Amino acid sequence: MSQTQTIQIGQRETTFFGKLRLKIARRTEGRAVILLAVVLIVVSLTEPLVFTAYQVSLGRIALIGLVALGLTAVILMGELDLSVASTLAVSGVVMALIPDVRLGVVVALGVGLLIGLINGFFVAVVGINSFIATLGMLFALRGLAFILSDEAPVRIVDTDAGIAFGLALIGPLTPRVLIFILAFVVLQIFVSRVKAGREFFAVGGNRQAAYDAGIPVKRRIFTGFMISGFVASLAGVINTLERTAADPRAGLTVLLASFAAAIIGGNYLKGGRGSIVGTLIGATALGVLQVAFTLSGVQVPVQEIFIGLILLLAVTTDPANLRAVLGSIRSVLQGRLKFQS
Amino acid sequence: MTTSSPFAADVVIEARNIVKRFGGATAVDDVSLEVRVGEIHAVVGENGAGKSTLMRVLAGVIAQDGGQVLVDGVKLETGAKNSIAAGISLVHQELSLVPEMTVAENIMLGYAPTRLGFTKSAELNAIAAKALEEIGVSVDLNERISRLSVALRQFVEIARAVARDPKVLILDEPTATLTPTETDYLLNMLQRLAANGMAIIYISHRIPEVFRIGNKVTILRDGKQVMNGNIADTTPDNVIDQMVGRELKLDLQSRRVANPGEVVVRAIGIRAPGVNGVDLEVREGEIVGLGGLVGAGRTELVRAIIGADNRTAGRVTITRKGKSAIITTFQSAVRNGVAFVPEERRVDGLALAMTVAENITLTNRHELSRFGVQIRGRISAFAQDLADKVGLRPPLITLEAGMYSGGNQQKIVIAKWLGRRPDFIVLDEPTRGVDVGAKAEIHRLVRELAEEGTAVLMVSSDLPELLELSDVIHVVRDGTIVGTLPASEANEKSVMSLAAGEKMVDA
Amino acid sequence: MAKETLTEVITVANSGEADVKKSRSALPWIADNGIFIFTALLLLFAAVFVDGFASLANITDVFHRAAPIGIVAAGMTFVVISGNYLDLSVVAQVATSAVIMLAVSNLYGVPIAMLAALGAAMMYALVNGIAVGYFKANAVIVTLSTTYIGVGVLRFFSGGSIFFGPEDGPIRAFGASKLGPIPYSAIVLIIVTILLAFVLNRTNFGFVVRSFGSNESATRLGGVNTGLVIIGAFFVTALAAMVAGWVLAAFSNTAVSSMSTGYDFQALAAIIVGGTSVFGGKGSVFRTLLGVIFVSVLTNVLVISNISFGYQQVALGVLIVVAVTVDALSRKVGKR
Amino acid sequence: MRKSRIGLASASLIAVAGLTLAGCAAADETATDAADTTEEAAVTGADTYEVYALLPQGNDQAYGTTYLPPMLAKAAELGINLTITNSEYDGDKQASECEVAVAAQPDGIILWPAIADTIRPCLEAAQAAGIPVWITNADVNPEDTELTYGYSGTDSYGQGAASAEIMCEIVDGAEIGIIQINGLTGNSVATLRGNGFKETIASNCPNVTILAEQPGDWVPDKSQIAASEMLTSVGIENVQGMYAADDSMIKGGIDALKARGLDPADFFITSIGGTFLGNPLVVSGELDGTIFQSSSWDGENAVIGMYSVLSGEVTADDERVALYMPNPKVTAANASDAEVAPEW
Repeated sequence: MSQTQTIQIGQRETTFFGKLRLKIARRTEGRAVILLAVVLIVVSLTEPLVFTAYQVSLGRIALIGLVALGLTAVILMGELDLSVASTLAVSGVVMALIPDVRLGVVVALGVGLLIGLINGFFVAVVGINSFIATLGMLFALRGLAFILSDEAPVRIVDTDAGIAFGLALIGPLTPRVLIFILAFVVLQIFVSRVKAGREFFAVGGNRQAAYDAGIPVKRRIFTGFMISGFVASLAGVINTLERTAADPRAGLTVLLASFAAAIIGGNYLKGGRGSIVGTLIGATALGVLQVAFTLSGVQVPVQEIFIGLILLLAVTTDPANLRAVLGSIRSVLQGRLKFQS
Repeated sequence: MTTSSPFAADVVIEARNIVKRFGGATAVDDVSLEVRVGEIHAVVGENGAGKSTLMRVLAGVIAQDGGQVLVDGVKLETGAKNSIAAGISLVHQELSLVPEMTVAENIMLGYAPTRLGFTKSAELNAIAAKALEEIGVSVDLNERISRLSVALRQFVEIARAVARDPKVLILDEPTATLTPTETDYLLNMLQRLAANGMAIIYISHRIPEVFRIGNKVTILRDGKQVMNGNIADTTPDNVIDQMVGRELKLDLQSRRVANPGEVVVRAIGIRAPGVNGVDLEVREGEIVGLGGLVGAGRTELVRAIIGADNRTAGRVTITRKGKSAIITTFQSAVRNGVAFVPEERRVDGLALAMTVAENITLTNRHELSRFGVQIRGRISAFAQDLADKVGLRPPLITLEAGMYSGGNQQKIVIAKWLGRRPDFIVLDEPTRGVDVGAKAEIHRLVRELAEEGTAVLMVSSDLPELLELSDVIHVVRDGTIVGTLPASEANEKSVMSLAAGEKMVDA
Repeated sequence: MAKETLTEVITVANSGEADVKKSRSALPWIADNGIFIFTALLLLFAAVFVDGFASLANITDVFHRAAPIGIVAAGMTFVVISGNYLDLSVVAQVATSAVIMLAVSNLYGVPIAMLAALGAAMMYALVNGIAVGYFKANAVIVTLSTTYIGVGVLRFFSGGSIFFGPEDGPIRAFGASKLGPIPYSAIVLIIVTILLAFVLNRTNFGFVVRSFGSNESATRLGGVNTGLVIIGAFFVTALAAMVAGWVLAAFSNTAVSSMSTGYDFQALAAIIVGGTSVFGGKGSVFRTLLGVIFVSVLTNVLVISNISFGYQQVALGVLIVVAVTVDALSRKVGKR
Repeated sequence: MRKSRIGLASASLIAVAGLTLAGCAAADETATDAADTTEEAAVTGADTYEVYALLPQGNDQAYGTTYLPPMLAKAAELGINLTITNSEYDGDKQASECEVAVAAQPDGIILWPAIADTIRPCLEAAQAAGIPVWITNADVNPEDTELTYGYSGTDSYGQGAASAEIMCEIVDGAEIGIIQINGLTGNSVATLRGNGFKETIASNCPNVTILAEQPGDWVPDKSQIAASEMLTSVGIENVQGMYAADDSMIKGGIDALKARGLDPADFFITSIGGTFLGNPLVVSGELDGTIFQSSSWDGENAVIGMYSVLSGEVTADDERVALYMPNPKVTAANASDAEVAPEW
């Protein structure tokens, strides 16, 4: 008799709209999309130039977004990588120090991978909280950048190559933008289609379960940090080429900006929830906003206040949080009002 | 009662003289057992008797310090991958699903089929669907686990174990979160799987279940194997005696005569997620039991009543010594003499990393301080007194709560509330995962509370417990009270029929 | 009795999750007491091998280094122990407090200035606390955003202009005064440390902060208004940052919006080196003080050995990693 | 209960804080000035020039705070509509702002390089778009000059050198040791001033030895500690002098001497700035000399220079114009004169 008996789990949607609603309900980028929409509308009214000169806007988005993409890989696993900005600086300096550009690029990217490897080692093998491990790296690598560069910017030898690198390659798109798009596509496919990438969600969402299921958690963590390290060094290389010089203080504004992008993109810092797409949307919103600010020459302090408020809004309006707060307010009132009536 | 194995076939998994130590302590001490094809081998024992540890060893999750595990005569190397390869699946006590991944992905977690590293989603869904079909559960494969009800996730869990199409299936307390109907359903499923040639190792506190489906039984006590034989050759009472190692007077003494006083708690029109308008009263010295299936909304109801979770509507008033107050937030509840023993002990009940004394201090901090400054001397005396009162073993208040076993942890939770001499105490599954000995002591404490005039509201999926303790039982289904049974009319049948609704009674 | 305890511990061990604190390794002991030993060793080493370290003037310098960071760190320890990683906005808070102290005291006098700074601290505590405590938002991001906002507001009003008090003013007098080799700022640090240590270890507030850090849910279901606890933790941090701002302003008798750059992570570094766990629940204010002393002495030694800035940074980074590595390894050993 | 009390207290204190900030604003008109003038410039629509000013600092730093108002005033006067950006010394940010500026197709770009080495791509982009670029405050590298119409501002290296010259002068051949306090590590102005000082000392008066150098990050408190610790490291008896890359840092250095009960007057001390912090020290004799840098000259001439290009006075084929800010040496002799009176 039991054979015939079946238990129904979860809702079934058959209609097209039902399916659609379900799909949307399952996404995590809701607020990012809203923010982006608002930003785009406001900007299109105030600073239409942002769109006519879209290649510039794309450049800014790529500047913020690239590091953020790598960071997302780590955040998905519930880890943090504070060392990205310093990684960017070190790899830039290393590249500039090497006369041959090609070799320089290769070595710099290698440095990025190595840093990721070290971070991964401390987090996965030694078992240090990634927030702290990468905090240590943040200091150490920044110091290293100063030591290597003798505390001053380093010009690359072949400046012409650098200048050329800064120019549009396909249509109006500069190599930076193309690399950014490439990085996005690759990472998006990685976390949505590749087994190892999917398992990032398991590592972040329920690590014990991941262990029990035989997922090589440590290897995944290594992979994650190496991705963020590599992407950070990639950004370092791109900046160095485009600027024809490496600044040991580079990336000071990058760490915070890329975190902002990832968070606004709906990535959950405890891990397991989020998406590369979200990060892209977050970065786009921030990038467009910044370009608009630049065009209208808004004072930096005012810009900071703006960004801060948006970020604060982004974290406090996480659906779960919001529901909790509203719920408790309502329940408190509920009791009281009914009581008086 | 028991059906002997349909196959007279060979041993699938064999454990020889397994020894496992933690630090200096021996968790599993020289345990040997063997399970044949189509056989259901039950493992019983008090909490902390070593069952879970033994299972981890058998499943190759942790390495043993002595002895060896053989699967089809081949030595099993430690490591999740190895055990999966060897055809062993373990259904954990804790749910081990990934919230933001789909049902299909969870079922195939860790070994989704791939081509060049890319997941083959079609194939993945196919296998998952087949597994779900095999256990007769229907669900949207692309649904995120985070959007499924907690009680029902257990089935995805089991589907995963089955999907690996294992030779040996190990289940650790699978029915802990299931309703009788679901349990019954699961037990049938297991017998079916066994009949199809799977070797099953089944851990449970629930002796009746063991006797219903088990062929063989292993009893552990303090890590030692005190019995290993055919179910047919033993009796429930005998098993229980072996488990606790002493003649235990199972609490079958006649129920106390209750003489409820004034209404202490009055809840009106309670609504919350999973609760659809409930009115409820609890009187002084009365034990009100909430029966029903898991997922019926009992936990949600009690948490909404005391403000542990937000309610969307409803009013709760508590009346003590003539003064009545209104309960909104949980803080206001506690301020007005409410105590709460939550379902998830380790998560909601105790700070495991803090000492027993500290855990007890938490709820009594105002009494143990002057002008917000704690009085050290008073604290230790106070905590020690309570630890003794609830029969904590060992009564060391400087030990971390996490060092104690489930039963003792539950005693600590109760102790920290006893200190407040509550007027109203809510107990949610007070004896889940608690060994028989501790269970009896917790029952004693609940009775004493009622005797002293405390109003008691208890949720329990353990029918005998519910029937034995409650003065009146409200049966909850789909977030509403579908029936109220005074002690006199309450029995397993009457409660279950209300809880399950007529159509499922035969199940 | 003892035997029964043992068997109980055994049965506990069986339930798997429980970790039995039994180990023959020295590591756990080092992890727990390391900071004491290492601080002692470092001081000894410096006193013996580094010329001029032991001089009174230099000891004063070490105190000057330690004081502002130490006061901030002492306060931030509460946020860390409550399991909320850190308060990045101390950077904005210290600068705000310092600027307000000098700007306002020049106009309305010191008491008003103190009140005003207190008001600012209050606002930081409320915004951070409500967002983290009631909206359950991640502390790192919340305080990151309040840093943006705070620095923005400060710069918008104060610009980058340097505020300075009269050479003969009370602020100047305080900043320049010493007790033997010990500057008043260091005395403030010690007082703050003792005060906060008492609050953390002996008061109900401190207790619930630790309890919250150990298990949030259980603390809430113990009848604690966890939202207030978080606001409280951030308020303690804000007050400390405020005092640090005063000390800093008094030390140089000048204040500028950029003067507290880097205080966020430097303070956290000191807390971690002191051995307070970023997972919350475990830690102490005295450990933080030791951590601050260790870091300050190390930096001082490097500077008076004329080591360049880059190497100083590397040293700090390595120090952090080593500190937590010892802690992590010891925990692993403990598990076995 | 406790909640409401906190709420009340905070409410009352927020008011006070408001008052405070008002106080700050009052104490420092310039910030608000800047805002106002921006609007003025904006409203004078019609036949105005659109110019982007890409600066690495603004109201977030002391110099920028006093640099902007004269600049905006002059721009309004000459009918130039300025759009000002602040890259906070982040080369990448400025490069991106440069791209934006070029895309906006303004009549001209005033550029204050955040990092001289990283600016060439920006210059080439501007040239390609036919937008004239005027450099202000800190000049670009020699090989990049042909991409710009002109330069107005200081010579950071020269300032360091000038400060060194004062040092050599007052030391007058004596064999002494000094300590050096640098600006924020890696900052280009800091590097240039530092090198300018060092190399000039080495060439002009080898009798002066730089015993130690540490960064003071432009702020007095860090400088005081760094200075005091350097005194310890090299042995106070070996130190007869001190140089800091800016006045607010030398203030810290002098305080370090005072804190040790030493009289700064007995030491050879020079710095750069000529600010309201430095000049009083010179007058009081504690500071032997500093190099006056006029932020208002800097700000105004950036606009004037740009205007000369826009109005066609200066064309692409002309010789590159370079207006160097007079960097008078401020010593006890002239410290109180009007033209070197402190303005920032």
